[in-house]
Amino acid sequence: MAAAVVCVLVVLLALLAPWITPHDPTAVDPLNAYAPFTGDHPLGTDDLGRDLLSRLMAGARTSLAGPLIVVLAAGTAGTALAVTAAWFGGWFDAAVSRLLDILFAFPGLVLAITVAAIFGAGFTAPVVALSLAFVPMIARVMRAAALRERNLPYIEALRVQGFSGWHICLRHLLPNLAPLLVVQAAIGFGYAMIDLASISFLGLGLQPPASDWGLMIANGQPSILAGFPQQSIEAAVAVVITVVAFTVVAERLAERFGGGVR
Amino acid sequence: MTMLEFDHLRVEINGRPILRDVTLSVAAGEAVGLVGESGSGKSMTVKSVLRLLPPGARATGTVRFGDTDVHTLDGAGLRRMRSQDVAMVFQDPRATVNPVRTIGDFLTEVLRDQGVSRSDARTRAAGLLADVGVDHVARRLRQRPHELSGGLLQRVVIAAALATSPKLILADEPTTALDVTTQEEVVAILNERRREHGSALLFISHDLELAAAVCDRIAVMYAGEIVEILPADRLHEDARHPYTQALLRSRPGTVAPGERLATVPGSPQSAFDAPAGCVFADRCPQAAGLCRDVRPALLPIDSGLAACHLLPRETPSVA
Amino acid sequence: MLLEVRDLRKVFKGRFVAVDGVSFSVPTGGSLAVVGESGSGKTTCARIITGLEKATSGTVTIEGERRASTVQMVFQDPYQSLDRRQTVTSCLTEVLAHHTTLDRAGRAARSAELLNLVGLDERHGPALPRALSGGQRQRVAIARALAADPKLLVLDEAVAALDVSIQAQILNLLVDARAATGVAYLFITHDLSVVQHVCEDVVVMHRGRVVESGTVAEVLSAPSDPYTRKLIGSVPRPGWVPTREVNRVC
Amino acid sequence: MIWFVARKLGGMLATVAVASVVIFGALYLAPGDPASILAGGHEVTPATMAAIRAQYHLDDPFWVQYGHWLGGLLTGDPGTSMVLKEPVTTLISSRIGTTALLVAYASVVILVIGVVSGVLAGAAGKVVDGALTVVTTILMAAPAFVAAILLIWIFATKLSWFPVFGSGEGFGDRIHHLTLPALALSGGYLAYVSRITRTEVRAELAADHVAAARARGLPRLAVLRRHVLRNAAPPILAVSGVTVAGLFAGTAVAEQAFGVSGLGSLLVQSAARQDLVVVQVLSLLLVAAFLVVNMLVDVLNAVLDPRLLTERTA
Repeated sequence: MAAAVVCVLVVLLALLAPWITPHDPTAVDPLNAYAPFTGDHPLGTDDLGRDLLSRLMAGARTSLAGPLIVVLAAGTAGTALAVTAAWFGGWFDAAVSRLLDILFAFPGLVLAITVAAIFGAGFTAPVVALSLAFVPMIARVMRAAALRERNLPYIEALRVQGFSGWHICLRHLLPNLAPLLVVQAAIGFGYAMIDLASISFLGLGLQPPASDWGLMIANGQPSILAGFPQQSIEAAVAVVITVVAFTVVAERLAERFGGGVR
Repeated sequence: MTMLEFDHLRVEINGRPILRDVTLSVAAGEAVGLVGESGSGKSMTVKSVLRLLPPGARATGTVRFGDTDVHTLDGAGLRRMRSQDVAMVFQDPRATVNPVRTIGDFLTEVLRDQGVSRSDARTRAAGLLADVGVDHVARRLRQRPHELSGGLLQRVVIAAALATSPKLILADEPTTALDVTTQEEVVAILNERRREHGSALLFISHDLELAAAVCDRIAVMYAGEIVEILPADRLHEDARHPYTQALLRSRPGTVAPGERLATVPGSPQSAFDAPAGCVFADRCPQAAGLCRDVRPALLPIDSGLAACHLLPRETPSVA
Repeated sequence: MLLEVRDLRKVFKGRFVAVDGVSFSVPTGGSLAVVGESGSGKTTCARIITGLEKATSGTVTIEGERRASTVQMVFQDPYQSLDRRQTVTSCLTEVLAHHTTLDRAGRAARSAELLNLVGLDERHGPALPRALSGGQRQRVAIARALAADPKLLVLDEAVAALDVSIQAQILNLLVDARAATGVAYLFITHDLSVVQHVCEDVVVMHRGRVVESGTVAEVLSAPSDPYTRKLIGSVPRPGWVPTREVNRVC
Repeated sequence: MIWFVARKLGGMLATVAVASVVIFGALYLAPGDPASILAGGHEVTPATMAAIRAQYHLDDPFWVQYGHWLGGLLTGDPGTSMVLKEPVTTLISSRIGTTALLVAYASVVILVIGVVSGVLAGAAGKVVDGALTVVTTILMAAPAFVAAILLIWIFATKLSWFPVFGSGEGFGDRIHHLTLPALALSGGYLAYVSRITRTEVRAELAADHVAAARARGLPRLAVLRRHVLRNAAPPILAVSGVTVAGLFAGTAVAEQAFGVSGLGSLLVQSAARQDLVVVQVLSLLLVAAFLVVNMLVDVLNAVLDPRLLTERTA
C-alpha cells in the first residue's frame, strides 16, 4: 500500500515538476554552492549552487519517462511475439524462441553502450536499445504463460466451438494474461530505471545541461571526495526508493496473480 | 490388540474445522478402509497419524499408536515412528518419489539412515523390488522415476514402505492415479505383502467396492466425521446410514442400463460448511428437525456402528 | 451415419503411434462409448474428431456443413474448461452469438433455457467459475456445448474427475439431455461401469487399436477379447478379489 | 549426453555467429558514412579516409567485409583502434586479467552469500525471511553505481579502508583494490540469486516428495540436503549462471565508477570516443562470454537433472 502511494507520488511529482519546483533547476548561484539544508534549499545545493530539490524533481521526468517507454515498447512487442509464438507453435514458435535466445545474449547494458557508440550518446539510443533488450525478458515469461494457458481445456473448448484464433487470443487469452503482463511491466520498470540511470552515469545517456538522476549521481561523484556527498546520495536515494516502490508493487500483484521475480 | 486409535480427533486450520470428530481404531494386522468423497477429511485423518498436518493446523483429541499419544512424541520419537513403525503410501507415485534421485537411492535411503551398510541396503532393496513383482531389478535400481511407468513406480513405493516391516501402513488413495488393470495388480501386491509382513493397514479410497475388497472393516466419512463403520463383507447388506446407502446406490452399474441412478442432491461438503447437527442433514432425503440441531452419536446397529437419528435403536439416544 | 471414422491413424513426432487403424461410427441420435485405459488412443480419437488434432491418415466424415455447429465437446477437468474471467451467462451468450442469429433478448432467454436444462437456474448466471462446485461447472460446460445445438456431443472423460454422488447426477443429466435434444453421444471413458448408463454401443481400445466392439449389453456380458475380459475383471465389485499375475513383465 | 552437449555447443556457436553479424551490421544502420564513423567522427584527411576504406574493405559487398572482419577476429587480429592507434589485441590483453579477476571475485561473493542467504530465507523462520526480504529488495533496487557511490563514501573517504581508484599491482594488492568494485557489482545480482534461491527452496519444501521423505522419518537435515537443496539446485544454478554471465556487462559500470582499468571501462570509454573497432570486438567478446557461461550451466544442469536431456531446449 505504502509502496503504491510512493509510486503515485513520484509520478505526480514528475508530471507537475515544471510548475511546482521551488527554484529554477538550472539557475546557477556559485556563491551558494554546497549550501546546507535550509528552508529555502530543503535538500541543499550542488557545486554550482543549483537547488537540489528542484533538480531532483525536474530530473524525475526523464528518469521516469525512459523506463516507461522501454516497458511499453518491450511489453507490447514481447507480448505480441509471445502470444503468436504460443498460438501458432511449430516452426514459428521455434524461430521466435531462437530469436529471443539471441536477443537474450545481449545484456541490456552492453547493447545500450554499443548503440550509443554508433548513434551517439543521448536519450533516444539507450531507450531504443533497452526496449530491444527487454523484449526477451518479457516475452519468455509471457510465452511460457501463454503456452500454459493455450493448453488449458477452456481454450480448446473455444476452438471446438469454432471461434477464430483472433477472437480467442484477444477476448480470452490476452485478458487472462494481462495481470501477469502488469507484474512483468512493473518489474521491468525497475530494471529499466536502473539500467538507464547506469547509462546516464556512464555519460552515454542524457547530456548536460539536461539532467536525470543517473547524471546527477555521476556529476556529484567528484564532490564526494571533497566531502559533499549530498547530490549523489540524494539522487541515489531517489532512484532506490522509486525502484523499491515499483518492485514491491509488482510483488504484491504477483502474489495475487502469479508471476513475480522470475 | 489396538494398533492405532483415533479418539475424538478434531483438526482445525486457522480456526476452520477440517475434521470434526473422528473416533476409529485399527487392530494389529487389521485392514480398515476409510471411504469418503473429496473434502471429507480422510487424507487429513491419515496425515495426523504421522503429524504431517499443514502449517497453521491445530489438532485436539488423541491419536494413539500402540501405547503412545503421537502428539506427545518428541522429534526423535516421531522420527523413529515414521521410519520404522509406520509407512505411508501416497496417491501419486510420481509426486512422491524424488524425481532427480535413483530408485535405488529412494529404497535404500531410510535403511542407510538406520545404519545398514551400502551393500546390504542394496541387496535388501533388490529383494524388496523382486517381492513386489518388479523385474530387471539391478537396472531398475539405477533408473530414475521418469523412466518407470506409474504402476511400476507405485510398486517401488510399496516396496519402500515395506522395507522396515512396519506395524502399520497408511495408504492414501494409492491407486487413484493408476489405470484399473494396473490398480488390480498394485492392490493385490499391497494386500499380499502386507499380510506377509503382518502389518495393519489404513486404506483411504473414494471407491467403496475397492476398499471392501482390500479391507476387513469400512469406515465411511463425510464432512470431517465418521458416519458409519461396518464389516467389509457386510457392506451391501448392513449399510444403514443414508449417506453410505446413497454412495452405494449412486455407483453406476448397480441399476439396470437405462434406469436412473439414485442421487443425493447438492455437492459434498467440508466440515466447515456442514450443519451443526448431523453433518449429512443438508443433503439427507430423510432429514428431520432433530438432525439439524443435534449431533447423532456413533452407535451400534446390526454388525456395525452408525451415526444417524433415524435408525431404530435398542436404547433411545439422549437428545 | 452422423459420424463415420475410417482407418484413423495418428503418429506423434514420427515415432509414437497413438491411434492405429481405428474405425467406428455413430448413427444420428446414437450413443457410442469408446473405452480404454491411458495410452489406448481414445482421447486422441476424440481430439481428431473435434478438430483439435489432425489425423496422420484415415477419414472422419461428419454429417453437416460446419464441424463446430455439428460436433461439440465436454472436457474432463471442470476446473479448467471454463474461462476463469467469464460469468456463466457470458460464456453461454458468447457461444449463442457465434452460432445463432438470436438477438440479445433471444440469447438471454435461450441461455436461461440451457441453464434449466442442465439443472442450474438464473442465480448461477452472473457467477464466475470459482464460485461454482465441480459438478456445477461440469453442468455449465455441458450447457455451453449444447448451446451450439450440436448433433454430436463428444464427452471426453466428462465424469471422471467428479465425486461419486456428483457423477451420478451428471450421468442422469446426460441421459435426460439426450432424451430432450436428440443429440448423439461419443462417450470417451476408462470406466466401464458408467458406459451402460449412457450408451448403447461400445468399442474397446487398447494400444491404439479397437480390440472389440458391439452393443454394450453384449460386450459387458460376453466379452470375447482377452483384454476386454481383463478390463471388466479389474473393476472392483461385490465379491471381487484383486489378483496379481505372477511376476508379470511390465 | 554427448548429443546434448553437441546440440548445446552448436546452438551456442550459431548464436555467437548471428550476434557477430548483428554487431558488425549495426555499423551500417548508423546514419552517415561507415568510414567517417570508423574514423571516430573526427575530421580526417581524404587520404586517411581512403586508407580506412581500404583497411576495412568498405568498398566490397557487406558479406565480404564481414568475412574480412571475422577472419581477422579468428586469426587473432581484430584490427587497430582508430582513436588510440593501438592494436585491439593489445588493449584487450592488458585489461582482460583485471576484468576476469573482478568477475570471479564478484561471482564468489554472489554465489556464496546469495545462495546461503536464500536457503536461510527459504528454510528458516518468518523473522529471518522478513529481514532478508527487506535487504534483498533494497539491494535489487540499488544500481551498481549507487552502491559504488555509497561504498566510496563510507569505506574509502570516511573509513579509508580501501583505495578509491585503480586496479593495483600483484595479487594481494589487486584483490584489495577490487574489493569495493566487486561488492558494488555483486549487490543487485546477489539479491536476485538470493530471491530465486528462496523461491526454489520454498517450492521444494512444499513438494509432495519432501512430505513423503519426512513421512519416512528421515532427519530434518537429511531431508533438507538430499531432497530440498538437491532438487532446488538446477534452477538456482541456471539463474546463477545467467547472473554470472551478466556480470561481464556489469563490469562496465563498476570499473568506470572505481576507475579500474578493465574491459568494461574500455568499452565505455571507447563508446564515448565512438571508437567502433574496439566497441565491436568488446561487445562480441562480452556476448560470447555470456553465451559460454550459459552453455556450461546448461550442461552442468543436465548432469544434475537427467530429465533435461530428453526435453527440448526451451
